[in-house]
Amino acid sequence: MQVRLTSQPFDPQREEAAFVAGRAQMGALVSFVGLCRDNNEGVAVRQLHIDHYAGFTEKEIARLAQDVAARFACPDILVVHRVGDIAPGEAIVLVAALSHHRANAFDAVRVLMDYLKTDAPLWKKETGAKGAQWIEPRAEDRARRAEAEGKSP
Amino acid sequence: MQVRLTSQPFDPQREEAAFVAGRAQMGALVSFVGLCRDNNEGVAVRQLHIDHYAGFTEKEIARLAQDVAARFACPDILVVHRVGDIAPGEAIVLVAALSHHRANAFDAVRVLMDYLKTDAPLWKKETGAKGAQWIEPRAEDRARRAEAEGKSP
Amino acid sequence: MVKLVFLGKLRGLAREDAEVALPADVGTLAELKDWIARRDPDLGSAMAATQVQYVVNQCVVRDFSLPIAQNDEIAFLPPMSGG
Amino acid sequence: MVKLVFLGKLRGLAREDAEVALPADVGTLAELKDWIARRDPDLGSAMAATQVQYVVNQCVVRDFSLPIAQNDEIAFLPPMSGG
Repeated sequence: MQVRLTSQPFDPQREEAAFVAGRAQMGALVSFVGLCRDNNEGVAVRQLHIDHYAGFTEKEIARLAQDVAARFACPDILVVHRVGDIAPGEAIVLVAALSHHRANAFDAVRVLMDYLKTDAPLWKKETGAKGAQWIEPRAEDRARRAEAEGKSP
Repeated sequence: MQVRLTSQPFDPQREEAAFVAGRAQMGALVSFVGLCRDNNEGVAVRQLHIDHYAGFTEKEIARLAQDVAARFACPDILVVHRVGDIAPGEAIVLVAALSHHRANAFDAVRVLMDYLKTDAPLWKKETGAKGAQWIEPRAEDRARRAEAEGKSP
Repeated sequence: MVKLVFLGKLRGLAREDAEVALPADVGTLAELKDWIARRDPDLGSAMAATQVQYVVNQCVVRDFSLPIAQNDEIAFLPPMSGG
Repeated sequence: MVKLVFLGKLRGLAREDAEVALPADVGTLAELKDWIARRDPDLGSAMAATQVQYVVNQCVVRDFSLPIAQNDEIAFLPPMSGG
């Protein structure tokens, strides 16, 4: 399991390639990439800023990943997450999982993303035409998180 | 929607990067890569061969992808599938989907993979220590396919 | 002349894919199937032992009384193993 | 001395993260919270208006009667917006 925060732009496909290198015998690779959009519900976004709590954020994300890895018998998980200032078009997050069984890899990536959306100690601020605004978690994400909690492997 | 069969090795991460280029405003990219293992339930695999019916196979895969795109409101789907001789470690299939909503992209990739496993006009032959053997679809894949059929978006 | 295409495990059992001239009494898919089994017993028994899908001019066909036309491409698909 | 860390929207309202010397009568988390609100009313009302999680030395703490020790790092986390 690898968890990394970075304040620099990263290339999600390059990260994925490095993650899978030499482990093709796993058979199944699932990945999710979240990208910084240039708008949020029609309002232009110039910049995204993600605040984090150094040390604690990494530890909490690793705990969530470990949880998911155990639950779906899928120990090979990679998380790369941007923090700091992010421009539209850049990758915000990459979650990837390798498994012998594609169902486990799909479940692991999907549920870990659900967790990250609600439980990762990260705080988003969007700067657009109307100025800067801190984002609160969406009811939709909370609901999905609650559902994920009940999902069996 | 893009569907491509290739008899040459391909780099799934490079394909993904090209697929997402200029479309980061979609926000969510989900991908699945199926890799040629060096063994099947413990028996060494030296080579995989995938037979296809030129023209028909592409058309059928495109039909399955279109189906999934409509069902999950996720028109941006990429399928790249190897045919011919494949060595262990090489990518067999890439399915990727871009969407504004990650749930739709996850569903689209997962269900399309379920379809491909049972309904794509492809025939696999494994060559290992015990010689060559044509592979029949697994009961597990048929069951998953039946389940996917009933899954609502 | 019609073109016959055998896929998967049938491909190895069949003669080369080729344009073949059918005898005058082979006018439907059912008759074609019987003719293949007579001409090529190994292929015939392999086809009898599995579920074969018939694809004529790239369309799946379930009605074996379908008449065969000149230049048809007729494919024989054993169960697919998927991607 | 203790270190105070404010995250997200609280960070902008707080003074710089810094080592602060607490008065002798600030000995628990509850007392610290009140002291911050007296010292910095804007930050105090922002904290009162939202659900703040307290993290002491990188562990989530729910008991506000917890005594504060020298060199503790105490963080104030508004609702997370996720990745």
